[in-house]
Amino acid sequence: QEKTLTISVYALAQDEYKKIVYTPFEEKCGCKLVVETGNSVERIAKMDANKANPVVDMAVVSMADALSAARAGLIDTIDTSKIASFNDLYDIAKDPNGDGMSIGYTFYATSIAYRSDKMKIESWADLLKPEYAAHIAWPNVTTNQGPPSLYMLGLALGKDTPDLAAPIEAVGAAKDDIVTFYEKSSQLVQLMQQEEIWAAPIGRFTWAPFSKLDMPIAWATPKEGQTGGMNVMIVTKNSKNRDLALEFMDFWLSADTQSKLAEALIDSPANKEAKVSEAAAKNLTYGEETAKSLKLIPSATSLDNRAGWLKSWNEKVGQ
Amino acid sequence: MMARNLFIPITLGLVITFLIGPFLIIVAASFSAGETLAFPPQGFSLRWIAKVFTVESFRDSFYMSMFLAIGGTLAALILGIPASYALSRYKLPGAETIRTIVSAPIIVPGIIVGLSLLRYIVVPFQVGITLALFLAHTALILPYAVRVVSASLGNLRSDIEEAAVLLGSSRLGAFFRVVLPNIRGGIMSAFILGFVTSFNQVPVSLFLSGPGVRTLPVDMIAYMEIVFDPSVAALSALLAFMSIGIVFLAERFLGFSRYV
Amino acid sequence: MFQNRAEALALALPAALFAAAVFIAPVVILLSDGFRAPGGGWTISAYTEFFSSSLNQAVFLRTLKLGVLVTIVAAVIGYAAAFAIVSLEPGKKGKVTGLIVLPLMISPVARTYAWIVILGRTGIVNQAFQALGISEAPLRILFSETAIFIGLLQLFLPLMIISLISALENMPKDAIPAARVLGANWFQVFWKVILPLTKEGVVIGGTLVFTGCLTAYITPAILGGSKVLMLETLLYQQVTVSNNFVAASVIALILIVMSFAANILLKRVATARNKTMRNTKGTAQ
Amino acid sequence: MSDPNFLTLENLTLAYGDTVAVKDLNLTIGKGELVAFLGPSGCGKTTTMRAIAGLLSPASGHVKLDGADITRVSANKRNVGLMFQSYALFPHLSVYENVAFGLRLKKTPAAELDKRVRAGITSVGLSDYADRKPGELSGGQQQRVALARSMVMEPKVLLLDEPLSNLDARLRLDMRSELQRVQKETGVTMIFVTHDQGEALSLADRIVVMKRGAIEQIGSPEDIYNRPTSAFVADFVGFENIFELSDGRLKTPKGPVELSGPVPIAAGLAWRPRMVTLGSGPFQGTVRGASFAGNSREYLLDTPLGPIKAEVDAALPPHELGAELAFDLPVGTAAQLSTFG
Amino acid sequence: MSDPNFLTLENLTLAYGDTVAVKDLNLTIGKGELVAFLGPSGCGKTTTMRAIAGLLSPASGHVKLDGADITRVSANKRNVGLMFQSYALFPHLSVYENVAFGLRLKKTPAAELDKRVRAGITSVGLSDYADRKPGELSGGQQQRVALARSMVMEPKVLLLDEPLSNLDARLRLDMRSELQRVQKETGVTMIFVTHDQGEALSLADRIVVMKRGAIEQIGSPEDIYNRPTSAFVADFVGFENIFELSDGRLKTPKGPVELSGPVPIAAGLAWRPRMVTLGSGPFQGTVRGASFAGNSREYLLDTPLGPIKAEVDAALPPHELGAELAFDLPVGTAAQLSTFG
Ligand SMILES: Nc1ncnc2c1ncn2[C@@H]1O[C@H](COP(=O)(O)OP(=O)(O)OP(=O)(O)O)[C@@H](O)[C@H]1O
Ligand SMILES: Nc1ncnc2c1ncn2[C@@H]1O[C@H](COP(=O)(O)OP(=O)(O)OP(=O)(O)O)[C@@H](O)[C@H]1O
Ligand SMILES: NCCCCNCCCN
Ligand SMILES: [Mg+2]
Ligand SMILES: [Mg+2]
Repeated sequence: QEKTLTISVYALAQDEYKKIVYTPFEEKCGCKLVVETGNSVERIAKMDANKANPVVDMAVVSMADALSAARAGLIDTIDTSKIASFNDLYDIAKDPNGDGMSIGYTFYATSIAYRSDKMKIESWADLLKPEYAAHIAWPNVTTNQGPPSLYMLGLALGKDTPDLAAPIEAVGAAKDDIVTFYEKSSQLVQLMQQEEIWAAPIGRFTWAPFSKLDMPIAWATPKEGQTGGMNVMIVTKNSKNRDLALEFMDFWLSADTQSKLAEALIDSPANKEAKVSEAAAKNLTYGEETAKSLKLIPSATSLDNRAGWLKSWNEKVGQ
Repeated sequence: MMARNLFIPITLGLVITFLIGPFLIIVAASFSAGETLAFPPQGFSLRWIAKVFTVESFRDSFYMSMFLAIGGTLAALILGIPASYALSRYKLPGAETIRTIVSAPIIVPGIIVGLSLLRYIVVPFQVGITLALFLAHTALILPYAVRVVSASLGNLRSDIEEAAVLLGSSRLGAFFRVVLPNIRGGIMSAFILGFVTSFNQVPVSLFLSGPGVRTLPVDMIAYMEIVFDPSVAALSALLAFMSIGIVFLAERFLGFSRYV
Repeated sequence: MFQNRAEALALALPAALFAAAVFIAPVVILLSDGFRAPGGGWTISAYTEFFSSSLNQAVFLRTLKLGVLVTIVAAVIGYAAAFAIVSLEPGKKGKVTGLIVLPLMISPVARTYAWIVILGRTGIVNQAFQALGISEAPLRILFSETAIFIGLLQLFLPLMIISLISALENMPKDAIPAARVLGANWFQVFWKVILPLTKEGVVIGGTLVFTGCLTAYITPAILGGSKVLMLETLLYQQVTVSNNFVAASVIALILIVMSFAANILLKRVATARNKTMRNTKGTAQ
Repeated sequence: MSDPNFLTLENLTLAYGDTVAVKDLNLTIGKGELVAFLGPSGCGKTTTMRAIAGLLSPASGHVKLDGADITRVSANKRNVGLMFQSYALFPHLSVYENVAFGLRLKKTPAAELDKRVRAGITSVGLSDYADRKPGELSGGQQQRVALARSMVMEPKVLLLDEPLSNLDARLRLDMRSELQRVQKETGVTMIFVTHDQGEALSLADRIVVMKRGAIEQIGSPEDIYNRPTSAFVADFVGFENIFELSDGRLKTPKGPVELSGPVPIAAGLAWRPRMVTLGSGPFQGTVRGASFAGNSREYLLDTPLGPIKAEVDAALPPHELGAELAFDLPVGTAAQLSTFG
Repeated sequence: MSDPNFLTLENLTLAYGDTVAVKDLNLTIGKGELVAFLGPSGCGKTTTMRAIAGLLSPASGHVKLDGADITRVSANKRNVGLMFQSYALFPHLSVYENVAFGLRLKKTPAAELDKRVRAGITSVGLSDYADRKPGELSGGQQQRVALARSMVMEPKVLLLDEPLSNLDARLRLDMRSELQRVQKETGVTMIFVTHDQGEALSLADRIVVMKRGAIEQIGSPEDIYNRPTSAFVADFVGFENIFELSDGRLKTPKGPVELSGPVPIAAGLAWRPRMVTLGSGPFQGTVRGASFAGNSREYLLDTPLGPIKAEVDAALPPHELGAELAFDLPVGTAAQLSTFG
């Protein structure tokens, strides 16, 4: 009987993944790959429901969600000896949560896309200037870009407590001016094109469509730096296909696969050896230096404060 | 009564403009050359339409959604029409309770439906995701089937059924020959409501998706999470045209406007 | 002819049992979580706690307000539209119904994006307003309660119209003329004859619209710019951010109770005329 | 009438929920008989027909047809036709299809079906309206569609609930002959409800008079019209002058009154206005009212017996209001009532 | 009749889509008049009433009431009452509420409303049924609710579309007097459709006979019944023997026939069966059919003039089928028709 590996991934770019990762892997291992997609929360909820009898063998989630899964006892330590390219990964990708239960496979920078003809962005705090605030979109706290952006704003305001109280307060004060608190980054291109907004904090992976607009849009390098995020791979506890899952991770993390994913502008490589063309590099978050410079919120901080951020956000901004 | 001559076109004009306006924007965008939705559209191109057909995952999820929408609606009608008939024609003890039970699914937030079915049906009974989706969608459509059909049965005089029976028809035959033709409008409405409810259902399907099983709206939302290019508009437009086609076919098939 | 109780049950029970088994049972189990006391036993503390927060109170009221507003407006427009459609000749009726249905098939996300185009600062509406001299500077219609209202109305109006069409269709032919001749103006005809005779339709349509508004997520999120919190948003946050299914079930039950109450209220309103009439007569006797 | 017990209703009690509409009714109708149901509005005529047709299951009692107990036989298997008082036309079907409905169910061959449907439609004068929907017809036209629909079926028993009430006198005569023709040709047993005395008289073999859910009198048209046996029937068929008898004398509001000649043993006596002898007789009355009714003139007299209605030929010279007239209530012609009240 | 032009229909043309139902109709009715519409099924009676009530806007022409052109006034503001042929009761309302409907709209004070509604319900004999829904009533009971509902409104014009067709003769008489009472008390102008000649005769001040969407004759009941001016009306009101005149002679299927006595200048002559002299006269006929109709006997004769219907008193000895009888068509009593065809 043919072996089957069930993976759980983000719903993005599945056609490309299929071409670059899934099909080649199936050919290589002589097994069948079943793919489940969805956002990380609902996929983890399902893993939790199926805890006793896991359906999914391996999943990719955000750093913080990996930690949350680990705390819930849903995942296992990863045997890195089975991953040939482990040592070629950037250091921050090797064990992002420090518990040996996840490996980063891609990361991204988050900064500000803005109309260079309308404004000048030197600091994250510039976005809230009265003359700009009426022309910006800010990520909702529930999105992936929300907390990192607030964190950077906190740095800019010089009040970077883990509860993000000061930046939330500041955003709340400008809430009537701010055009929208976006939920889906996809809408930003639309708003930018309609001149509804001039600037918004975005993840680098959504940069490409902005660059195609017939407008002078720039990627800011604020003095506080850029933030970002990392997606990681995890292995389900009690998975019956652990070895196959590790084999699959090895394949995905290989320089070859990572290069191809980068060329297709899907994932920035976490593998140092991945070769990336100039053109692709321009649209992605690329290079060890960049990786090291990103100011990421530690998973534990984010997990422990998530509910609190939401509460103060709702009070200051949602009212 | 004179006012009526103006009342009808004016009302319909305004309502249709309001309802269809956004759709026109979407159609325009589908054929535009630009990267975003815009009105008036920037240039003309079929590339977004073409792109829809190259996205492979849309195809599988489209089939799944069609199966759920059509299968679920038919199943709900098969369960719902007899129930509404019983509720409006017979003096049934506990009629209100039955009505409440079959109507309940519309008032529960989808996300809760999805979660509870996942936890208490799919996991404990090891029900396949496709079957679970089918059951969930049937349950979600059931209220439309029962209530909308009841609404049109309620006003339909019942002596025509008696007449049909006296002319030699069986009770069932009378139902098909004289009740059904006169409530075709209601059944069409129920079908339409059921179909679109199922076809656009996101929150329930979110939790009831599984390895290899996805519905189209979930897929589309995932696709739009990060990029919104007019291909999604194009897909929407295509789906809308398809739905018109389905309504048209259903009407042909059920012959509803011939009768009402 | 319709006296056989067994026959009636045989017709009605399959649907009822189906809904009870695959739907009501699991949902009730999930919702019961909201009443579980931490140490075992039952409590409603989760609910009292929810309503003790002024934020939650405000969100509750806002959700209620928007739901009620959209439902009422949809009912008013819906009746007019359904009435007009039913008066059309058979051929046209089908086509117009098709047009009414069309927007239902557009992905909710795509549809809200279309509203962004229409309502934006450089959108069609603002252009028209400025051209007509109604406003000087572009109005900020987007990302406000108004935008949510417009979006929800467009989203759910077809449900109302379609529910009403089927109810209006088989109304006794001469009921409206009879009321007219007895001196009823169109408002009274509507209130005293059309409404009671189509109450099934307006109850189902109203419940659909109201419930739809309560549980809409994408439209308020995008068109409201997340500045306007709704109960469903809180529910989503509990599930997707906080992973707190108990809190989520509390909000869910509140939403369900609101929908249910709306359903009952709608039935009341639709039958109110008869009730008060009977009472008046009772006292006059 | 080959089978005198063709249709038998035995102790039939019919109810709508708690409302008893017909109570303990017994009736036997022979094959090929033409029976009229007569009775005041709400007395249970329609209800009885519905029970015969099988649309209403009796609270108790039996319906027997052609030798078989059909009480529990479902309506579609009884071969009983019913024309509804409310017509009950199928709104979605044309006149043609309404009439063809039953024949199609019987799988009548196409050619014969078309022939019979067209004949049916033509016989009720609607050949120009075959393609109309019921909603596009006048009241009388709808009634005729309902009539044609029930007639083309040629059932064992045909029940007609006020089949001609919305038709003008002229058309009604035509339809009457049409009914008679069909009855003669097919030998169908027919029960009809009518409020038109002429119709009952000229069509019916027997008349059943009902009162509050029970049968009051059964008899030939002449029996019913000339020899009512109860005050109720007498009143119903137009005997305006009805008196109770006690000790051979008329009970009147002003005390007992002696009649001339031998008085029969009966509970009461009744005279139609035209049976009152005006101009001569032992009694005196004052003209209080007069009305002209085509052939005749009717007078309302104030008399020691109470108000009396008398009718005379219109050709005779009219009497003034206030005139004093002699009159008689001839015992010989009076209807003798065996029950009073 | 204070205002002889109280209600005026001017060149009224009425259509349902492309079907013209009433064409170029002119009619003037005085205040307080009681007018009957008579005509065959489908001739446009209901349609005309709907136009007067404002439920159908005329394709052309005008409706004027009490001095004002109300052609464009909406139905609810006309103060015209209409009792529908189909009753059109509100199925969701009780009998009481059906009757109270219009008064409530007029904001009638509660006590008065209750008084009038109860009086209305009682006057149609339904006081025991006030709380029933229409679906729980017999056909005649429903018709009476409809009648009461239109009467309690006391409108300027009351249109009754076959108000009594489903009632028995007895009740019909009561309702007739009820209508007369209301008419007398309120002076309402009333138009009613009936197929009962007695009703038209006894109630109407004037009768309007319609034929295919046009008025054929207007006149007093006696005019219409005794002096029809067209073959159509003559036929409609029961003149069974109708002949065209040409050159002073009757046109018959078997050639022209000379009459005895001076012949008036007219397009035709008509005799009711009872106007035919039987037993003597210049003509000979053979009895082909005979029927008994209560008071009278009707004979169908085969004659050189074609078939002739004659009616004689039932008291006279009957003639056998096949008997040869002499008869006359007296010119003096014949109705003179000014138009024929
Ligand atoms: N809704 C309609 N659409 C088309 N034709 C109609 C409609 N209603 C009535 N008609 C036609 O108009 C003509 C006049 O109809 P109307 O109802 O006025 O007749 P009527 O004199 O009242 O007859 P009846 O005595 O049978 O009630 C009829 O030939 C009828 O078929
Ligand atoms: N569905 C019902 N529910 C309750 N009572 C009813 C129902 N139908 C009829 N009745 C009552 O039963 C009695 C008999 O009704 P039925 O219809 O048989 O009268 P009918 O003799 O046909 O009268 P009509 O001449 O007025 O048509 C009436 O008093 C009526 O009110
Ligand atoms: N003259 C206009 C007729 C329209 C009737 N509309 C009834 C619906 C009320 N909302
Ligand atoms: Mg009846
Ligand atoms: Mg009519």
